Amino acid sequence: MLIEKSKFISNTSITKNTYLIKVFSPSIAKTAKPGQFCNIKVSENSFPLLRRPFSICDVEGDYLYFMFDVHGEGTRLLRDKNEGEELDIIGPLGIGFDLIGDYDTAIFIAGGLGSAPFPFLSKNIPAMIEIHSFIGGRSKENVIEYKMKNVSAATDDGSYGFQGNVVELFINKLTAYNTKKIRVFACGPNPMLKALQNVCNEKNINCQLSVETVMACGFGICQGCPIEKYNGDGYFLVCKDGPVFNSLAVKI
Amino acid sequence: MLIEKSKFISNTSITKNTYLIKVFSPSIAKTAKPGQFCNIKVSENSFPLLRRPFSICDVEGDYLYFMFDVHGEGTRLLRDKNEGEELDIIGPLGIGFDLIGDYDTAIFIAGGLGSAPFPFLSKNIPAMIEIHSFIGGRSKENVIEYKMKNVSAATDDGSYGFQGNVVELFINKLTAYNTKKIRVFACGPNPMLKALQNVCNEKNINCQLSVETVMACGFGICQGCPIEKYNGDGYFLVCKDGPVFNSLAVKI
Amino acid sequence: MSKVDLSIKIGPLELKNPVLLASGTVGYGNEIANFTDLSKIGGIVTKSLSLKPRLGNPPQRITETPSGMLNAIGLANVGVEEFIKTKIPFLKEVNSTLICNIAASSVEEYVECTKILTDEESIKAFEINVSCPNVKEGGLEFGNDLKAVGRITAETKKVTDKPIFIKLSPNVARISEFAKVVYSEGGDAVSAINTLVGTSFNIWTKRPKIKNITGGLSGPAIRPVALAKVLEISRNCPIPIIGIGGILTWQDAIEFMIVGATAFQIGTANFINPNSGLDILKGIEEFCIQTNITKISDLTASYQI
Amino acid sequence: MSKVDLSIKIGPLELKNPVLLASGTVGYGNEIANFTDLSKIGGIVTKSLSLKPRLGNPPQRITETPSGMLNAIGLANVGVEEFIKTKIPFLKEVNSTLICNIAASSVEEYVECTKILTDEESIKAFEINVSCPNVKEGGLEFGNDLKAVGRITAETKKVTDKPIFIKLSPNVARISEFAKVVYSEGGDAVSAINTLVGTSFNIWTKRPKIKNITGGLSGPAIRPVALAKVLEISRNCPIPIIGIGGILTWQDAIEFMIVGATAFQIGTANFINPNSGLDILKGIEEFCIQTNITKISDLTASYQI
Ligand SMILES: Cc1cc2nc3c(=O)[nH]c(=O)nc-3n(C[C@H](O)[C@H](O)[C@H](O)COP(=O)(O)OP(=O)(O)OC[C@H]3O[C@@H](n4cnc5c(N)ncnc54)[C@H](O)[C@@H]3O)c2cc1C
Ligand SMILES: Cc1cc2nc3c(=O)[nH]c(=O)nc-3n(C[C@H](O)[C@H](O)[C@H](O)COP(=O)(O)OP(=O)(O)OC[C@H]3O[C@@H](n4cnc5c(N)ncnc54)[C@H](O)[C@@H]3O)c2cc1C
Ligand SMILES: Cc1cc2nc3c(=O)[nH]c(=O)nc-3n(C[C@H](O)[C@H](O)[C@H](O)COP(=O)(O)O)c2cc1C
Ligand SMILES: Cc1cc2nc3c(=O)[nH]c(=O)nc-3n(C[C@H](O)[C@H](O)[C@H](O)COP(=O)(O)O)c2cc1C
Ligand code: FES
Ligand code: FES
Repeated sequence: MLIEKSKFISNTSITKNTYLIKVFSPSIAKTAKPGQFCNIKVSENSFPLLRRPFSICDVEGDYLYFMFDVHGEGTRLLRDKNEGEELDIIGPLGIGFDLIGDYDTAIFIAGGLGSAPFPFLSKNIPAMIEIHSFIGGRSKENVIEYKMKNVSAATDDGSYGFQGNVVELFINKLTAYNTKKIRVFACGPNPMLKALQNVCNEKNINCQLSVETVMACGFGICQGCPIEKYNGDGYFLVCKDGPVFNSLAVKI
Repeated sequence: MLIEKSKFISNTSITKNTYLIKVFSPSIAKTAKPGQFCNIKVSENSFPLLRRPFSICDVEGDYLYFMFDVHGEGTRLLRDKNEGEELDIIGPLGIGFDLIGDYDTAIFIAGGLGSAPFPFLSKNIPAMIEIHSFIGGRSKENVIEYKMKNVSAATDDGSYGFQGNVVELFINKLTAYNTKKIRVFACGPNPMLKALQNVCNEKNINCQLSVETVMACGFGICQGCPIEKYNGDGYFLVCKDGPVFNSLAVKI
Repeated sequence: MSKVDLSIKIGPLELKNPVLLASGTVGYGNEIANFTDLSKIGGIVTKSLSLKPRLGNPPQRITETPSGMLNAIGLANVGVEEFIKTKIPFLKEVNSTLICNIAASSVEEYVECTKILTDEESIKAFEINVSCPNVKEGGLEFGNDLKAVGRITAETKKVTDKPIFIKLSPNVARISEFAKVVYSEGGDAVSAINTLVGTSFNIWTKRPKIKNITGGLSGPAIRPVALAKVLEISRNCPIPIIGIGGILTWQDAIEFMIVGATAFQIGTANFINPNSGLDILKGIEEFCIQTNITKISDLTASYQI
Repeated sequence: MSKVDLSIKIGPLELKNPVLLASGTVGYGNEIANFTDLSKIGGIVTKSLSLKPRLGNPPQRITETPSGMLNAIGLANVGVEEFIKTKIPFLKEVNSTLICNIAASSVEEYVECTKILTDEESIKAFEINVSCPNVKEGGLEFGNDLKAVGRITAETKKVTDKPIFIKLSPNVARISEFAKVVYSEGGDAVSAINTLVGTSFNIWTKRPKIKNITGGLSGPAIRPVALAKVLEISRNCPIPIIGIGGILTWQDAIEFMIVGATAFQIGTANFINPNSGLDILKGIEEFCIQTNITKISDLTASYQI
């Protein structure tokens, strides 16, 4: 967890509105774990005021990758960075995916930009474990398959893969995993995570959910990012106790 | 006086910290007069909030030029514009230099960035009138001679031309103009303009001063840019009644 | 014609749309008319007028702050007489709906100004700026004094048939108390808010950047505060509210209507985009179409709490 | 050693420099210690503590605004007991100067908290947050009630020998009246300001962005207001002032000292640059050297008006 002035290396667009940026950030890269995130200062002046949180999409040696779409002013500024500019990044932050345990198949479930943390996660899943990816999006162009393995896709409009949402698709395929020990890793919009949580908790499937909330600091000092504990007894902080939670731990 | 979305064409640095930008702004270019200024939106978002006023440095066909140095955030953003970007400009604003009258020699007196309006003014001085330029700066690199004719320079540190300020230099040379009908056109920091005003008013020299104040609107609706009338009876608005005033009209 | 009914009513005053240009940010309309069609704007509120002309404060009068600006113009204005002679004719000519803002240093002066101006047919309503020092009572602001605000409302109402809007100061603990007084004294609406008191100093000279020492803070920086004040009034008093403070975009304007404003005023934004009134109007209209709102007035106080 | 004497005194409390980290923006120091050396900071003010732990408000608790942010954390805190058990040891270990901020819902609770905590040697002073609802008196804020602020000052002073700072609410008409009460009841300093009440709504859902409906506005947006409040206190009351509100840079901090602050607190800036306290300290020191100031305390109230 440190502040690193990182050199902006490149920006590639991977779908119409989705960008992948690469930055030189050796110190953060060294300790980053899958599912952690960074809090990025997107402008050189005080507008916008707050940093913007992004999942660590991938790590290659001294380089970090982030994947995002242009949403508001902050992501617009990030898109418009030029090669060689300095980016002020705090990271790695939070607690990532729990990879340890007894499973032979890792199920990735991603909705929209929820694909962001999976490239890095893929690399860190032990080699003997099989990875199956379920990816959802509104339409074909929102299905982000970047560096994902064994993909099954779902689109709301049916323009690509299964017509319907990605959790439905997963449920349809569940019987195929009857003989497997699976663990689910998921990232995406809250309604998707909630639906998935219901299935997994009911069926006793170990499920790791990466959630999003608004954040100010990103490392536990503002208390701005609470998520209710599953038992209703107070809150976790998404930035510090998450962003990845076991599906038995939180109320979405 | 209109709002024109103008294409940013180029940026050249003319001294270490001084930039000359060229924009495509045909409607403003058509009606601009020397000594007028434009109020430029330097960012695409609301930071900084207010526009920034700049003298019209030159006009070439459909193109406007502005000259500036990097002072704060606004001018930094202006420097960093890229070719093809759109710049939102209001102009031409204010009342420029009064060129009409009986004189055979135009004396330009500029201090630092005060050189900005003179390239355009030069072009508009009738051909039979001689132009003599007195240009001051702290040091050699602050003397901006861009497109100025018959230059005599003054520097505070004596690194170039006369050692001392530009008004002293002008006073020293005054006797040379005994047989001429001169009119003075000046732009620069307030202390310089004040010293010049004293000389010219005393010696009955017609003197046109381009002054600077903080501005919000630039066209007369905020009343944020007053300058005291010479007779003490209230205020002129620099943006609307100026920025150029006869040295007999205002208290500096 | 638009599919959306953009007209609104502030008490008895009907306006073609809820967009007003705020006092002190459009002068008397002359200059801004170069950039925008004043006949299409709901109305224009004049720079605060006093009985006699005022020169205003010496410079420096303004300074920029983060997402805002400070001003201490000092109520520079041409005075009631000159206003009638030279400014009203122009505003008539451009077919602008005119709301006249009045500033004064005694209750009597408020009444006197209103009395003189009420005969001017083109004036549709008065907005009373109570953020002025009460010269008779030691210079404290009328706007901080519940009784004074009540008296000003009651006394000005007596001398005119036209609607009276009281423009409230935000520099008070509970603005809704002031709205209640205005309401109970027969005021037709409150305008909220005027600027927040602020200052800024030059660290090298140690002098205030603004000659007057303090100034009024306006612009997007104050928008959350203004929204909270409008909401507070809306939840505590049935008087119509004209929302003001930091509106730059149509989204901002809608936010004000949602928290309780019947109409809204655009101030500082005019300096940045002198056509923002009409740009905002267009944005709102499109929003209404998109969200199936047929009467813009349905937005007022539509908050879901 | 530095050529500039950076130490300051707030009443009886001597600090190595005027940089404090503001309540609610550094938790209890643990997390920010990863980014900054707390032993070098003048002091750290804890998140507001109450007698019993509080869970805080349900989400959403924060939202960004132009040059600012709104928060309604709801005074989430571990309570006095847990604080003593688990938080103080850490703060001792990192050698941080500790000022303990207290929030309560009755005068008795303020007193009780102070009484318990005063035995903790490492606590150097108390900062009393009066921007809390007075549960006994119908939920109106203590901070808006002159008498309540006076009583809290007097009663907490009785149970401790340590300095008492009262953290004032800016949501009042004349903040200097509150400073005067604190002064006359024996308070050692006032901290000014806490956040301004603000709100923001989602225009599509028409719901408040913050679950609590209103929140506290902080950040650069409020700096001009905070500076004006500090100046108002400085010109009307001899009590030491701790300036707070929108400090991002060393220039901002110096501005606060010039208008009257003896020390200052950094709040929202910690979220953006968790080392800003030390960056600001460095900037101030260089400013002093450059302008031949040998004692930083000479800056306090050095305004030229
Ligand atoms: C732990 C975490 C990881 C994330 N990872 C990614 C990622 O890998 N790729 C990606 O595209 N996005 C990611 N997001 C969401 C991303 O932070 C927002 O898209 C971004 O902040 C939008 O900023 P903006 O200025 O463009 O949008 P605006 O809407 O203008 O932002 C306004 C405010 O809302 C906040 N905000 C807006 N949307 C979100 C959101 N979805 N979640 C949290 N705060 C939000 C912003 O931070 C800002 O404070 C992540 C969020 C979190 C909390
Ligand atoms: C009529 C007129 C013509 C001008 N022409 C030129 C020109 O041709 N070239 C040039 O370099 N500069 C010119 N200036 C000054 C120019 O406007 C400022 O340099 C610029 O506003 C600085 O902005 P900033 O954000 O970089 O600086 P900051 O200091 O960050 O600006 C802060 C605020 O102060 C105002 N401000 C700062 N310096 C000045 C100044 N000298 N005059 C007025 N306002 C100021 C800014 O507009 C802004 O509101 C002119 C000013 C006026 C009034
Ligand atoms: C330069 C300036 C001058 C102003 N003059 C007046 C005035 O004369 N009378 C008045 O009632 N309000 C005046 N105001 C306040 C505005 O009408 C408005 O209430 C305030 O600026 C908040 O709105 P905004 O944030 O949209 O600017 C002035 C504001 C500015 C910025
Ligand atoms: C997220 C957040 C939580 C806060 N919590 C507290 C608190 O518990 N007690 C308190 O006295 N002030 C609290 N404050 C107010 C700050 O201490 C400070 O007074 C205010 O934010 C203004 O300073 P700033 O603009 O530098 O942030 C909080 C502020 C923020 C932003
Ligand atoms: S974002 Fe600040 S505590 Fe989580
Ligand atoms: S800058 Fe607004 S009136 Fe001159």
